[in-house]
Amino acid sequence: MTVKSTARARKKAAPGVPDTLRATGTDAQPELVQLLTPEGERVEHPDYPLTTTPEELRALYRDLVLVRRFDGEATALQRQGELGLWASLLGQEAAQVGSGRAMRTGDYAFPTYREHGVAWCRDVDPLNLLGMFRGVNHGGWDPNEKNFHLYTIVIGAQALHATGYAMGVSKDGADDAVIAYFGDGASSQGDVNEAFTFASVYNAPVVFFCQNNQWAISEPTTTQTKIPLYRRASGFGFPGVRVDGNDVLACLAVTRWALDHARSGNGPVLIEAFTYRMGAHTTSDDPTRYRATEETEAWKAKDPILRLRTLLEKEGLADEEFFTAIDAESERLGLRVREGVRGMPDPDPTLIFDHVYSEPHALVDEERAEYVEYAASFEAGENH
Amino acid sequence: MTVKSTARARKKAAPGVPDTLRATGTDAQPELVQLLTPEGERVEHPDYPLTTTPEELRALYRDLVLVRRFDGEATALQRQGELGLWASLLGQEAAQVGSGRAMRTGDYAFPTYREHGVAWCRDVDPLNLLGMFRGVNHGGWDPNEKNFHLYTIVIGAQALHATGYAMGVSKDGADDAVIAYFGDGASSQGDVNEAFTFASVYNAPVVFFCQNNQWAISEPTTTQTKIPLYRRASGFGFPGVRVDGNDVLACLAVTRWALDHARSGNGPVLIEAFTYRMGAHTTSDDPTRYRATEETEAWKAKDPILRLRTLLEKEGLADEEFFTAIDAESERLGLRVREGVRGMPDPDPTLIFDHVYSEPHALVDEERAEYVEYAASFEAGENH
Amino acid sequence: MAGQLSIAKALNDALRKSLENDPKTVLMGEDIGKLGGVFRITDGLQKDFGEGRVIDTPLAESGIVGTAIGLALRGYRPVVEIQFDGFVYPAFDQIVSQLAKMHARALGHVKMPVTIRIPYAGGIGAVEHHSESHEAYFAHTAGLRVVSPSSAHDAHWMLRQAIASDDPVIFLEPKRRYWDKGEIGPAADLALHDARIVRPGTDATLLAYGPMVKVCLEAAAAAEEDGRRLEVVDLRSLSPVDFTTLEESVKRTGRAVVVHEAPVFLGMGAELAARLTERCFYHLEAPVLRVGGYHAPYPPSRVEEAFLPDLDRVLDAVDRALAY
Amino acid sequence: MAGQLSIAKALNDALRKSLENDPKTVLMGEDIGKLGGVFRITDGLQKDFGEGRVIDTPLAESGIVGTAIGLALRGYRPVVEIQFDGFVYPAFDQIVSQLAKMHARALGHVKMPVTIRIPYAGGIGAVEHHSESHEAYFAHTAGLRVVSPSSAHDAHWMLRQAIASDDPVIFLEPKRRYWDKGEIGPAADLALHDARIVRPGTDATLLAYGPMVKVCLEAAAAAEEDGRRLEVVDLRSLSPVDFTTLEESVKRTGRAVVVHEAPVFLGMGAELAARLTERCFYHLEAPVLRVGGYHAPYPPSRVEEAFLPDLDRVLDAVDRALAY
Ligand SMILES: Cc1ncc(C[n+]2csc(CCOP(=O)(O)OP(=O)(O)O)c2C)c(N)n1
Ligand SMILES: Cc1ncc(C[n+]2csc(CCOP(=O)(O)OP(=O)(O)O)c2C)c(N)n1
Ligand SMILES: [Mg+2]
Ligand SMILES: [Mg+2]
Repeated sequence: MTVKSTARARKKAAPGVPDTLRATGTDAQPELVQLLTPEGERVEHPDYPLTTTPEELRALYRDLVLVRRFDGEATALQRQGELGLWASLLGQEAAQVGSGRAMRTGDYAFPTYREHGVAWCRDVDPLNLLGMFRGVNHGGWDPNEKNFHLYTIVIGAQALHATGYAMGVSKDGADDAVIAYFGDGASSQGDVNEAFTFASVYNAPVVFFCQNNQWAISEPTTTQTKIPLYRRASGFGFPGVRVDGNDVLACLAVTRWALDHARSGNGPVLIEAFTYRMGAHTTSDDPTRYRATEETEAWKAKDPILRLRTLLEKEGLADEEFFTAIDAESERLGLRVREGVRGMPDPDPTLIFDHVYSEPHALVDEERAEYVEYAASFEAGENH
Repeated sequence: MTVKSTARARKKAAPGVPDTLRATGTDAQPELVQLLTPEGERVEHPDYPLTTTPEELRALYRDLVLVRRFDGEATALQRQGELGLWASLLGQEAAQVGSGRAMRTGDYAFPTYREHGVAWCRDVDPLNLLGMFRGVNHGGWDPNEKNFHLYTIVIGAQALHATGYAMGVSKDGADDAVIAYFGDGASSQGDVNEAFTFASVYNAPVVFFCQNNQWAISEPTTTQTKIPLYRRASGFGFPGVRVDGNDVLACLAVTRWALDHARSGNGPVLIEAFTYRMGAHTTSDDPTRYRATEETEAWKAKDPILRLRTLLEKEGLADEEFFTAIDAESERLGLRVREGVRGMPDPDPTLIFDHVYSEPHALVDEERAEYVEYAASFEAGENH
Repeated sequence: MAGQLSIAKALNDALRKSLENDPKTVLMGEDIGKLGGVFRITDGLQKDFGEGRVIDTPLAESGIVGTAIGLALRGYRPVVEIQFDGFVYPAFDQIVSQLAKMHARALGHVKMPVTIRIPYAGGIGAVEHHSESHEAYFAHTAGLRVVSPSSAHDAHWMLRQAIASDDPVIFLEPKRRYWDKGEIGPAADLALHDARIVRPGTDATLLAYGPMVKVCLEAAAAAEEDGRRLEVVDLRSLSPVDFTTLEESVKRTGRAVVVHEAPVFLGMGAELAARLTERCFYHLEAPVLRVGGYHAPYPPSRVEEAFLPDLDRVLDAVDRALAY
Repeated sequence: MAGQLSIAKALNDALRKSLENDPKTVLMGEDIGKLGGVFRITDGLQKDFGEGRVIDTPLAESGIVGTAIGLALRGYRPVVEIQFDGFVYPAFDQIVSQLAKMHARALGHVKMPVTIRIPYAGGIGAVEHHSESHEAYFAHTAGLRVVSPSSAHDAHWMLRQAIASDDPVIFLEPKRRYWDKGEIGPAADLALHDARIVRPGTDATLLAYGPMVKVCLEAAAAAEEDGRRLEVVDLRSLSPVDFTTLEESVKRTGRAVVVHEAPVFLGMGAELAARLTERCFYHLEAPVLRVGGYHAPYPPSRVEEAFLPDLDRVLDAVDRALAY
């Protein structure tokens, strides 16, 4: 509503606001931490120094390209009817790869439904991710195998799981850290704000990584907040940083810093990765209904992959052969995903009953038996 | 837990924190807005000028004394078994009277279960408040009669009701404002933080009045937050102020400013009234289990009533006669409350069915009929 | 409104009429503005009534319902959209402890004319949390009214009646039927809480609501081929339930099968079976049987057909009922 | 543990033993530390096990349950205290969408050994939100186990079994019985989900759990004076329900009355009546009758006696059952 109904509501804060309150005003232009400009220029930031070898830069480039390729393949598979739905990360590759590559093996990630790039960095088989979108399971991988939790669809809920997990890390005296991913829309949920409180008072080693992709389905970020999201953290007593979410180097550096900050006992950090959802919310969505093509076009110029490629080329850190090899690998990945999905069998319906509980439950056992008997009656041709 | 389990967790923020984050640190000592010192000294604050007539000061004194008397009477009535429970406001009179008297007639208050002083300022009959604690109703007064909502026990829920109400005020183009009362403990609830978001983005004319009485039952404020609570507001993009909650003049001035700020279309304000719960959480509570008497003793020196009395006496604004008259009125109030409560009849059990719905509901009608018949069977001596 | 309208359009029209007829009616929800809601039920309404009447809210369900309560206290008549069934739980406290109880707590001094629209139940091949049938939670909660239409006509008129009600109404929209079409009559022909006998019969009564009414009608049609005349009753309302109509039917047929998508254990069928058994004890030739979901989280979509009651499962239950 | 212990102390001891036996067990909740909880169920435990094992949390129920889930994922075994029944709803999403479903979503890869203790139900003259009987919400939710003890022995052993379970357990403590005393045996004599025949009888079966078991035992004693031998079954577990024991009893007596504080409409009694009718159709001389709360918010304490089932209402129902 943005309270358009009264003229009064449209006014800016009155000049008579006492000085003691100025600090909480909304005027300051937030600094966007950037290490690689959209033009492919490597720049420095005093607080987030980063040294990278050419090899590392090439590896990041490979990640970005493969993740985008995987994502594009999944979108295509959805169109072909192989998936019921797909939530594309197009445009957010740098935020995910940068933060994902900042993690150590012992660190733990709690994703939403869009963190395919983080999954990639955690070495989760991409095919695992597709099971849920195909409808053969609800994720179903072992979160503890790669320290990558199941996708969480209920907005914000995983922020608390991450915080509790991080509390456990503290209790164990371990020096692991945890990342909770969520979106700009999620910042409004009670659960996310409760997670901020718990993380702060327990000094939990958790990094809140908010990908502000400017949209929560059809709602622009202004529907969720009047001020930059990274500033939410200050209200809970921990640091917040806004990083260029299309800059894989900045995302890497800031997240690495934040994880170390957290794992060293300094408590949580909120990172707002300022990025853009280039595609539809999911394959079911039609963004033409609510946003202008110009906006999307403008963000194209900030493409996270292009700028790293420019750097690699300009600095002569990668040759034609490298790019060709990545393209080929990309093709192989696409093929593997395509074939993998097509070959994914439908589960046996008794899956319904399999894991409701870890120990026997009389009602489930009874219903399973009834179901099995009923299903058998068809096979036996007894019925109808 | 305050993560005592690992030594690491006890460390303060590492010195290596980048400068960009300093602003969000927890170091600044919050300013406490004060207009009347514990010693009864009238002081000025540049941002919150307040002029008061002697009459106004006497009226505030009267409010404070009568409210405390009412509260004490209720505590006594609970001990005598006339009430099932009582949540005393002892020590918080200034926060409630100051903020309550800052409201205009058209403004609206959403209380917790402890805002007896605000109710007093809204001219709600004190006997109304006691019905719920006696167990004859759940409050049951007409909120719209005095613009004072029902007591809300589920922590934080009313912050959203207040915000919604304030959104309605905006939509009406009215220049009323709304106050949502809650405690330090409530600041952790998702609902309160969601209210901050809604109020901020809709620019709703609502003042969040948090009485930080240092305790949420047995939990000190440090269990809820690491930084002063008034600073939560900055994370949501609106002003926060900490006021001396035992200073009725400061509470009046700051709340009046905040209400005007809100009603003029500048959006919400968070006020943290820094005060102390002098008594037990409720009559069921035993604070000796969790807090030191010295703490309570120290706060006695900051008594909100004493300091106003000192001012009145020192400045010669009230004479002996005035104080005697207030004492007498106080006695009369005590008597009226005592007699009123004792005379409060138990409701007819059919109250159970009376207001479940505002329009007929077949199930309720049926159950009521069954109940009436069943109850009648006893009277007729048919049963047993 | 001549001609056939989809349920989705029938609902959209009902919202439009409600906005037109009462300036205090406001719609609230996620993505209901420009997008028109993920199911387009609010399509075009923000354009026509403005951002002040069709309000895109922050992404916080407790916040939406909580502020709707506040708006109701200020004299508004909020109609809330919860985007999908599985996302109503963050608002559970505001619904069951606040919204449902406010009128009673205030001894009737304040009304709570809040409608909460929820696209619910399964059958559309969705990912998890998008196919929940949680009507039992709400129907068990005193202070709420709970209804679910099964046709375009009822969708339209029941929504208008729900919005007009001064009590909170949980309005459950069978999402997999959104695109089913039907004629919309010129007026509501039943009170909001009346059941409707949608197909008369004599051998057994099928009791259903929302998405399962169609399945039951199909089952009845199939049974007819076997010479069985099944009566189908569309409950329409789950709180209160129109037991007068149900009892009359079951006493006539002597047998009843309840069909819903929700898990059977403590689902609506439990109450229907318990109460009808009490009210029709000497008329029942067989226990009231229940066909429903299993005691399991709603499964991945590739097996949802096994979870959902279908024609075969309904007829299997009818066979069992008739075998007594 | 010789001698008589109150249910409160029996629970306290169970928590102590669980903390002693498994270093991964942690307690979480509001005011459970120095205060020992508002009912003193955690009395002394923080002193003995430290702030890292007995954790005072911020005042946010969703936060408590949500972080407990995270701790469970890290290998901990959290036991959560919700301060009063009416304050569990803010955590509803975390309980029904997250905790209950996690094991199934992960295809069994992760366990969720989280126990949620809730002092529930009425009878103590409390203000609103402090007397709710919400067991039906939880029992209807697949993935949760739901139990409620009625004696000190069961309170102790069932809590230890609940904490030892690798599945989430909603552990409902009948708060008005906290001070009732009983002997605690040296070991659990039943599995967590078994029902117990607490008084054998032949004329009708009373089915109850938690706070109503005592009322039923008193009713049975009173009935005996009239020459009626009522069997009383303590369900103990509401998900799953031990229908084997129930069915055997009801088939023997031919009549059953379910008693609970929760509103009758869609309360546990609905499921018990529906399922027992199905399983004992030819044995039932009367419909399964239900005695419970009304379809209304829990009333002010001065009229709660009229809301709560008591000896008279139970016997009235028995009379009606026997009159068939
Ligand atoms: C509790 C809840 N409410 C509503 C939804 C429906 N929904 C799915 S995604 C989404 C928008 C999320 O926006 P954001 O947090 O910015 O993440 P993004 O999709 O942009 O990555 C909504 C409203 C949900 N999944 N969960
Ligand atoms: C949702 C919820 N959880 C728990 C409680 C139990 N409870 C009642 S008052 C209280 C402490 C509240 O502390 P605070 O917000 O500081 O207010 P104060 O009582 O100090 O005025 C608690 C935990 C409740 N009423 N509601
Ligand atoms: Mg987004
Ligand atoms: Mg407090």
